Amino acid sequence: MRLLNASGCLDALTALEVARSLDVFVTKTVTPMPRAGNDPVRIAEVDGGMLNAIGLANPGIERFCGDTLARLAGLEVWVSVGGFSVQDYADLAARLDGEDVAAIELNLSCPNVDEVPESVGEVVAAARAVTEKPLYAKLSPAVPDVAETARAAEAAGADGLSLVNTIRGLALDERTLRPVLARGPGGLSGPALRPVALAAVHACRRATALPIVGMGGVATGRHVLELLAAGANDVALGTILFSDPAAPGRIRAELEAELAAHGFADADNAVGAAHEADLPTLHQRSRVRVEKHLHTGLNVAG
Amino acid sequence: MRLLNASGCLDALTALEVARSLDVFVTKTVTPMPRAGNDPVRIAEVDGGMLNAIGLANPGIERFCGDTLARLAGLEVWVSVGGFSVQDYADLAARLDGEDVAAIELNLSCPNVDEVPESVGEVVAAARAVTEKPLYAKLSPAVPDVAETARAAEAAGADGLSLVNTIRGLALDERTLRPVLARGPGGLSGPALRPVALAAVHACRRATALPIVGMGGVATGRHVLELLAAGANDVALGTILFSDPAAPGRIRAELEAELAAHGFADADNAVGAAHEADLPTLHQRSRVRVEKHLHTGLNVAG
Amino acid sequence: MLTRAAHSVTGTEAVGPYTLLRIQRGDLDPGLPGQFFMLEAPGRLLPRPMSLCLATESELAFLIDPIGPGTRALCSLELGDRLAILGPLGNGFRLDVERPLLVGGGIGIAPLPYLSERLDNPPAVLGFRTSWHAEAAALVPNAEVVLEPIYVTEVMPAGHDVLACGPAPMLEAIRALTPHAQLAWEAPMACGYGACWGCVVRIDGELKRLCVEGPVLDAAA
Amino acid sequence: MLTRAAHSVTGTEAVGPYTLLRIQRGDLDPGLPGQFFMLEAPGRLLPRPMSLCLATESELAFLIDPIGPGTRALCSLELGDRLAILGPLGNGFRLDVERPLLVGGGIGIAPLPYLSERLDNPPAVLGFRTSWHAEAAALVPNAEVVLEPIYVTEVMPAGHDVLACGPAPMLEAIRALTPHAQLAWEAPMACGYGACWGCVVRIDGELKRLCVEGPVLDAAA
Ligand SMILES: Cc1cc2nc3c(=O)[nH]c(=O)nc-3n(C[C@H](O)[C@H](O)[C@H](O)COP(=O)(O)OP(=O)(O)OC[C@H]3O[C@@H](n4cnc5c(N)ncnc54)[C@H](O)[C@@H]3O)c2cc1C
Ligand SMILES: Cc1cc2nc3c(=O)[nH]c(=O)nc-3n(C[C@H](O)[C@H](O)[C@H](O)COP(=O)(O)OP(=O)(O)OC[C@H]3O[C@@H](n4cnc5c(N)ncnc54)[C@H](O)[C@@H]3O)c2cc1C
Ligand SMILES: Cc1cc2nc3c(=O)[nH]c(=O)nc-3n(C[C@H](O)[C@H](O)[C@H](O)COP(=O)(O)O)c2cc1C
Ligand SMILES: Cc1cc2nc3c(=O)[nH]c(=O)nc-3n(C[C@H](O)[C@H](O)[C@H](O)COP(=O)(O)O)c2cc1C
Ligand code: FES
Ligand code: FES
Repeated sequence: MRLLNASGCLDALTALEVARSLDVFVTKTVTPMPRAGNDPVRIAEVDGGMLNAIGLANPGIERFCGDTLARLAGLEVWVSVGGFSVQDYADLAARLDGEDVAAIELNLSCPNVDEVPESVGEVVAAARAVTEKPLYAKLSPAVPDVAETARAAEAAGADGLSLVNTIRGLALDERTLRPVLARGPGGLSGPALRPVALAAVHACRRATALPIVGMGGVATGRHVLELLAAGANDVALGTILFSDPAAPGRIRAELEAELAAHGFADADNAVGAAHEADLPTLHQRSRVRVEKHLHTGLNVAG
Repeated sequence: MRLLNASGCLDALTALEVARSLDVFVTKTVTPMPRAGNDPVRIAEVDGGMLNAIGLANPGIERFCGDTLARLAGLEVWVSVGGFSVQDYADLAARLDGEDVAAIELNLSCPNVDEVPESVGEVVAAARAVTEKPLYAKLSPAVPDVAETARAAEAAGADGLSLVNTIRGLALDERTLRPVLARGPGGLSGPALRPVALAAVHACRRATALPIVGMGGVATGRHVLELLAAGANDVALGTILFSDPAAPGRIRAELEAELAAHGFADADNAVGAAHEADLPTLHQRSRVRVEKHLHTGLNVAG
Repeated sequence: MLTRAAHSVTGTEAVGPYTLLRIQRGDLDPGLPGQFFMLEAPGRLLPRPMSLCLATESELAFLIDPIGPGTRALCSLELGDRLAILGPLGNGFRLDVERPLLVGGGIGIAPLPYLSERLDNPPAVLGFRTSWHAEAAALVPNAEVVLEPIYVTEVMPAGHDVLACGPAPMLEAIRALTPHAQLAWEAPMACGYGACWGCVVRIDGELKRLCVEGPVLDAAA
Repeated sequence: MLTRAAHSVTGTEAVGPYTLLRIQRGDLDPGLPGQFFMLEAPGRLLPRPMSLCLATESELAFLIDPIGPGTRALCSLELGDRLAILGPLGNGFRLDVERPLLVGGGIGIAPLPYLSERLDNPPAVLGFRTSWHAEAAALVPNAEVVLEPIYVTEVMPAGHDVLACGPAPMLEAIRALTPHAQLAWEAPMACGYGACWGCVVRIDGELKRLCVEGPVLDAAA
């Protein structure tokens, strides 16, 4: 079990110590061209969570590779990439293939990319064709059947799943009743997303043999344990990092206590515990998974 | 503006006084055949909401029409119907066409009915062909683009939209880490759903001219006002009825105070307030809408 | 009538591992023994069903086992706190019985003090896990107490009209022994008045709402 | 270093419509005037950015305007309550100025008491909406106070190094007058340390993170 940050929820360049307290640093989504992102206001707190409409602000792949990446030396880096066409993703994956990055996360929940399984499969296949790097498909839970999307990603050659991205929400200003965010709606993250994330991880664990990075509303060690039990192999922290940059250490300690209380020798032993008995093939699948990935150099035994 | 209950959140036969405190009573979804529903446990509280997996328990359309409907005399009744094929919906709509019901709500978020716009359009068109009753299409927000689904429903002849149904969530038992609900995942309702409902109503108001029944996490008059501002014409109460059967009266009083504080003459004046200025055609659309529906006998001026 | 109103806490006291929560009675109707109330649990979305344990002129009291977030919140209430209460709800025990015997297990004894009072203190048999839990037996007059590994079904005298409340395995065992018993069951409830269809249990082979048909059911059903 | 730790409230007092929240200093570094801290707001998901208002050996104090749920929660804290605090964060005022003039508007005076102390009580011009709001001027020595409809820009003496904090229109007006001013801006912030990209403002024509580049910026930028 590795602890990651969720893409867009940490900048290692302004908070190196936080990045170092994680096993993997995931970048904010990088697009082919630089993007300034949306106008402010970009964030709002709502009951049970927060909304964001950052708009994929990033320096673009060239400046990212030429400048940012060098400054991340010493960290295990996953690069999140996003585009507006299948070709965009292929270009981004090809560009990163020769760089010193541990994995590529395909952000398949961009506002302008349809989340239907067909296009997820196409995007993954196009990236798969041009890189040896482990490919994680990051999926939206806002689909009729996320397991179907996961199967499409697996069939197209994804090495793992990142579950889940935000779902669309809206907040209105207390006084004016107009949308708080300049863009109108935004992505809902935090506590309200947690049951949704658990359901998505649970469904995808039953549908595929891919390793899963679970995320969505994680704020405590107990929450990590539940994602593991639902079927996640690794867990990412998002919104919690905003209020508590020391969360990784605290959560690891809480997780240890939870694991001990539930009689698990370690975190990896808890993976899939919510399925035990009615998902007998899980362990067999895990073994297959481990072997499949050994040659990629990526430790997915978790 | 009318206040309704959300389908599946009130039984007028066990709580007539609550049904009477609403403008419209919406039935639990009725299917072609009787259904016992899922095994218990069927409900669980989660942070920010609750999960349910009732499984559309209902007496089936024949016993509903022959028995239940007569006992609802005196109430304005909307019948929610659900099926597992396009033909099911057509049969249900045809069966209800001659009955004393004010509208039919097509529950298009059944677990076994794909929520893709094509099939929503097909279902609505099939029902439209066999009934004169006003048809409300109840949509799931767990789709990549709910506005597209709404447009499909409008094109196929829907008279209104009911937004939103629950989204999939999972809860694990504190001790065993197994799913609390016998079925595994369930539908998430309550506070966590409110920003999602607001976003869906907001998006559909921009995409179609159909009247909208807004719902999702409403617990106060302020929440009603926000749904109206986002574009709902009517509002339904779901989960809040479980903790507070007197909610309709309380919420109406709170809404009056909110409307006064914001300078609205009445609730209908607040409809679309979140869009004002950037949605100039809204009022024109409302007028069209009113005329279109006058002949159906359904008051949709709200 | 579904009446729901805020009431003040007049006191709480520990009874073994349980908490006895006393509420100002006001114009609350105590209903029949075995009926229940939905109690607002501070900080939680849904109310929690609780059987009435004791009724005096000025107070109603509930005996609560803190097993989860809702019951823990209820047990943490303090003098003067207010909580919304809905009830009485459901069907209680029929009191027209000739030779009543009260049988309770664990927190299942909650409705028995009020039931005992209404039946003029008939004999009772109560089972508990430990002597700490058995402290609650003091609330029920004329009670014989057994501790695990002895079960109430081993010491229940024959020839009585049994009125029982306790964990499902206990009720199943009683049902097997005495087909005429009245049994008070539990199920997770969101609403308590028939609105959510969450509380179903199998009755006569069908899934029926416990809050509407029960919580007290005839053993034969 | 991003240090976050829980600190105790040592007192609160009303200052006009605002609340001065005093916190046990412990080993908190007060940082430079104009830097800010992220304060845990009870019951809210995200912390709220607050400028340091006063620093003594034993206490740090924040002046808070209760304008929404987070600030209302902070103003309701009581003696002995604990809250997590992260900071100091961002870039404060440069103190190497020759003829400092402090300019503040409304709650924007929050960082000025500490700034005044560090600059040996230079002259200050403060603007407020009402005389009730102007009660907060007592926290800033050597201050001239104006009330609407008079604006600070009408009474600002020329030839000074302006250090200002206040509502955006006030800062814009000052920027137009004095290109060398140092201005402390505000933006909604989720994290305060560069992680969320929520706090962007237009700087040199580009959208930049205010928590990283500011909150104090040169007027020319
Ligand atoms: C009619 C009725 C009367 C009741 N009277 C009393 C009473 O007088 N005193 C008392 O302490 N309790 C009583 N209960 C049980 C009580 O309502 C539950 O313990 C409570 O709702 C649990 O809430 P929680 O948030 O504390 O725990 P949760 O987190 O909801 O539950 C903790 C654990 O208990 C299980 N559980 C929850 N509710 C029930 C239930 N109703 N039946 C079986 N298992 C359940 C859950 O699955 C979980 O494993 C009664 C229940 C009913 C239906
Ligand atoms: C660096 C910095 C230092 C600050 N120092 C202080 C201080 O010392 N004392 C003080 O009282 N306040 C200060 N603020 C402002 C304070 O952080 C906000 O008022 C607070 O976050 C609002 O939270 P809320 O939940 O009360 O209201 P919200 O519901 O979040 O906001 C209420 C209204 O204010 C608007 N708003 C919220 N945050 C901001 C913001 N940062 N800038 C502009 N508009 C906003 C919202 O859009 C909304 O209309 C500072 C802000 C920053 C960025
Ligand atoms: C401010 C913010 C920015 C985000 N930016 C990105 C992004 O650039 N790419 C991406 O794939 N996900 C992005 N996300 C989604 C997160 O990676 C994560 O999937 C989501 O927030 C759920 O986790 P949480 O509830 O723990 O925050 C962002 C989330 C937030 C709150
Ligand atoms: C217990 C329960 C049962 C429900 N049953 C149905 C149903 O039969 N048909 C339907 O269309 N929606 C059903 N719903 C969804 C509600 O009608 C509503 O869309 C949803 O709960 C959101 O509103 P809320 O957050 O106010 O509860 C049900 C919801 C709950 C909580
Ligand atoms: S508890 Fe809701 S129907 Fe019984
Ligand atoms: S507040 Fe998060 S980046 Fe500035």
